[in-house]
Amino acid sequence: MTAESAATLAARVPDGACIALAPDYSGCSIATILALAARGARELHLVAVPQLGFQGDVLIGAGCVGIVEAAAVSLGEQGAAPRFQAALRAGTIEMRDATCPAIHAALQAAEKGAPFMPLRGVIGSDLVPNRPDWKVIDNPFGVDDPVLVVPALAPDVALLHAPMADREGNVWIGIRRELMLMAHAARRTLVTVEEIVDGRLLDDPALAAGTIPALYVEAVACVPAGARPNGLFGRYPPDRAALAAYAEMARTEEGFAAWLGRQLATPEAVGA
Amino acid sequence: MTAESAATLAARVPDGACIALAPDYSGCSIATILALAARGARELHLVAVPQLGFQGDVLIGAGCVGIVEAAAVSLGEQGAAPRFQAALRAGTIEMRDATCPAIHAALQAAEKGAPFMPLRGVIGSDLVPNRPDWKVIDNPFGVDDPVLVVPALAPDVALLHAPMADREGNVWIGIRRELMLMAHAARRTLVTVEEIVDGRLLDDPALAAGTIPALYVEAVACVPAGARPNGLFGRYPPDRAALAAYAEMARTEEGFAAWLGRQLATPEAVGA
Amino acid sequence: MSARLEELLVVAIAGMLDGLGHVAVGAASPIPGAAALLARERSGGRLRVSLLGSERHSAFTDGGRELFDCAGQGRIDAFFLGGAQIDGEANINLVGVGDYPRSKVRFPGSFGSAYMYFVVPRVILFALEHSRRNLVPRVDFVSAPGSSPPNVYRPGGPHALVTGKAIFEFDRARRRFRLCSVHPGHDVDEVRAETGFDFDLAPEVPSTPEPDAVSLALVRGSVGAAIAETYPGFARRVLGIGG
Amino acid sequence: MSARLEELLVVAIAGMLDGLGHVAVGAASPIPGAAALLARERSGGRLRVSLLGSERHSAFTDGGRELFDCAGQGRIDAFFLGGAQIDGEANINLVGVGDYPRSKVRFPGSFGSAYMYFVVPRVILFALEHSRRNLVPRVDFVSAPGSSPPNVYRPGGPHALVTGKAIFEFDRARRRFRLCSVHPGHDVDEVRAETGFDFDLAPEVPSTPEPDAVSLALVRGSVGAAIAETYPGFARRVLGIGG
Repeated sequence: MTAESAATLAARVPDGACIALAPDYSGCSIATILALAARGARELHLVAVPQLGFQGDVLIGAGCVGIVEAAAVSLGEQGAAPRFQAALRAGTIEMRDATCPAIHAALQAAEKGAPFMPLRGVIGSDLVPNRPDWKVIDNPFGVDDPVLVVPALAPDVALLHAPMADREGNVWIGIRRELMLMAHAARRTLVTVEEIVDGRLLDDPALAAGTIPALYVEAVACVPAGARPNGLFGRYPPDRAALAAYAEMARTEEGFAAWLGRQLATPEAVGA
Repeated sequence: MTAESAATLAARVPDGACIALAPDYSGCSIATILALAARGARELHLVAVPQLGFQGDVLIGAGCVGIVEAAAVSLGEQGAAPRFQAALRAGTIEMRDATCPAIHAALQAAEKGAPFMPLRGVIGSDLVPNRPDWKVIDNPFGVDDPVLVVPALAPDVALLHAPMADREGNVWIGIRRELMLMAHAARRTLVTVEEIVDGRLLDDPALAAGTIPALYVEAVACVPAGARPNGLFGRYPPDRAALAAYAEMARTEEGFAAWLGRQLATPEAVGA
Repeated sequence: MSARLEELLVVAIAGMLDGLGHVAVGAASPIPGAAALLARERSGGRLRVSLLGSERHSAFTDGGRELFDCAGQGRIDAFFLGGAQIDGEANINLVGVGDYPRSKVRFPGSFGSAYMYFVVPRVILFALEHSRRNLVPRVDFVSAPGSSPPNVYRPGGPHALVTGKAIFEFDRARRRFRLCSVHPGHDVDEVRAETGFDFDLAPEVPSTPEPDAVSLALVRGSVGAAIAETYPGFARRVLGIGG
Repeated sequence: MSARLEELLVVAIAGMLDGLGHVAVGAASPIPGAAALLARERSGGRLRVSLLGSERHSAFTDGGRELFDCAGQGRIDAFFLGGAQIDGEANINLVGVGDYPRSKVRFPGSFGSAYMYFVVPRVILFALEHSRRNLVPRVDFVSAPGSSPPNVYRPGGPHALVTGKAIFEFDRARRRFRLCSVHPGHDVDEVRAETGFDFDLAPEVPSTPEPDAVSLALVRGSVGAAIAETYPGFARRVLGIGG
């Protein structure tokens, strides 16, 4: 595997790509998100697995996003996602509202090579009429039993950050198996990690159980603190002060521009 | 959790129950299988996940089985499953032939609480006309695009053997995630393990990734060597000589009876 | 020692969880979380509690989908939902005020509500705010409906609505809320004035009982210490626990 | 050093895997397994090989379903299937001889064939036996069909049939096998006599080439050592490797 960086990973994401992104509490490759902003990516289609936080707001603020598909978008404790809200008001992004298990089901359909997946519930929600790509069919095993079906969703790229990878490209994600689902469902998976470890993760029976095999992984870049200011499970907590500062600055377009300019001037500031 | 043994686990399996069983290379609770034979369980419906080996043949030979649902039944290296073959010839069991991913899909539907699951392929196989519980529908997202759908399959009991559990009832299964699927899909999960460990498996991030939470587990019995003469991943290889001896003796009903009688006389013989 | 409103709510909600097997609590829900932990203590540990966002009180190992799969399997008996808007038929809106998609006010989104509301038998709606702003005649966007036609698979649905002023039960047959109790310091007239939808009255509408001393001690003791792992700010500010 | 039949087959099959990205090999398949490992060595490691039953050469971490999911994702380029019966339209039977379900002879079952045959682009049928017993006019039970109507989703299907006597390619448009080469020591007439179905002939039907020296050395060297992990008996008996 050639030496990769957040910038080389970002270069592998074409404009217009559909990108699966993890929730803030899981594995977010903020370093690559900033690199995408730096190169001025355009018209990305973000798929939240299943909700979107800081990384989505940054990409939206940087003008990289055309479509957002999510069960929710917010900064969590830091409140509303300001650039998402502004883009919605300005009409510059298309929002595809979903519900968490519908996104999981659509990704699992792609994981299985199945054309669609049925999901109980949801009928009668206003989500349904606003999602022309969803349908309600009769359960073929029932009588007068309507059931929602969602089409398979295979993102072009799964982008994630994880604690460690080995030199083969196997990536340890522990119990954060939404990252496994993302890697299985997406055509290509790009990963930043805290560290590249010696040995082979699959050779350790305990670690193997939480490892995305290299088979699914196109490229790995070693970017310590690559999730900051988000946290990374088992490694570091979120930097609440930095996230609150973002939430404050990003309330205006100018404030966001200043925040992003500072990040891009000193990328290591994000990891500070 | 009260003190359990293979016999108390077997007592928790009512006659007529639908039981999910793992392949020989995964985690088979042979100790509980023998206890089921000892108590003369009747009319069990075996669901192979997805193929059935030694444990199924023993239950069939002991007259415990009414229905077998499997993608394949054999003793692997030791050849055909003799009691399965004899029961088929005698017409004493109902065979529901399947294909591996159809069983996985049906269990995943149960895992998700979905009424069914679509599966590509299979159309044109003689499996389809012989499975009146399967249907071919039009892909609701396609045009003239037939696709197989299989109904959700929620076994009454998942029966498995694993390397270790903790005192809360969390069970470590490593990468053998068909055991996880079984536990999620089945209404009740009964487990034998090699050892009960101190501490909490979920507190170790590496072990947690391969752990079935106690939430899904009804009872755990500590039965060292509980998978023998099968192997157990990471612990011991299959006892090929013992399995070959079984295959030879089980060619006749009398031979099987003699084999079983010997097992039940000295249960620890199985673990020898 | 008199109870704070939050403590009263914790104890009242815990009472709705007695006898259940497994309660799950979503993110950003300190009061329901504390209620679930209190109910667990009172059950002698028989009640299983899954607190999203907790390391200690969450046992999921299959990623983000497991909460929903687990609910779909029928393994979750009670769950909590909020609603930026809630209406008299228990429809909830987590998406926005005004004409979707050009909402005047946009909330985060529906999360898992459109599923959990259907499959969890006892969904408790929780909103500290109690005003005509959030308790409306008709939600602007139905994230999840309060009821469904009889042919729609729906083992679950709304059980109660707990606010900062009162507790309502939901009558699924009548598709209406029934006011069951009013918290100390409030009365039925005030609740009626501050509620944007019509509702029934229980034959008697008592005051929501003050927490019993044992429960209150638990809330301020072991339950508070446990909830502090996930909600340190809440534990400190409301229960006076921790730094 | 002259090659054994198994070695010839390993090298011939490896040639069918050149340029692919990922080959998976099911259980109880030492010759296809060795062929895949040989192709991997010749690719400089670019070919990924998943050998079921191997610890070292299998990278799956999602349980028994992952092989099938992975194939459904389009990530497996070639796979091997056998058949207790194979017919001239490449239908395969892994279930039984005679009228199902009261088969006269019962085999283990269809395994994953009814799926893999549809979704893996290059499925190689492999049967050491070459006789009218297993190569039949029409299989008694279709575990997996060799071809499908045009409206059936089918990115995959049969590519070739490799036996102990010959190699056929499958022409998906004509739904017929075409004899491509006959192994040393056999001839077209014998193949015709021992095959229960009609087939086409390639313009020329050469002898299956003897393994080149480099490949043969690999088979007897590093490839043999690698396959010995999963198939020690095969490696010892056929390749003379190990105890």
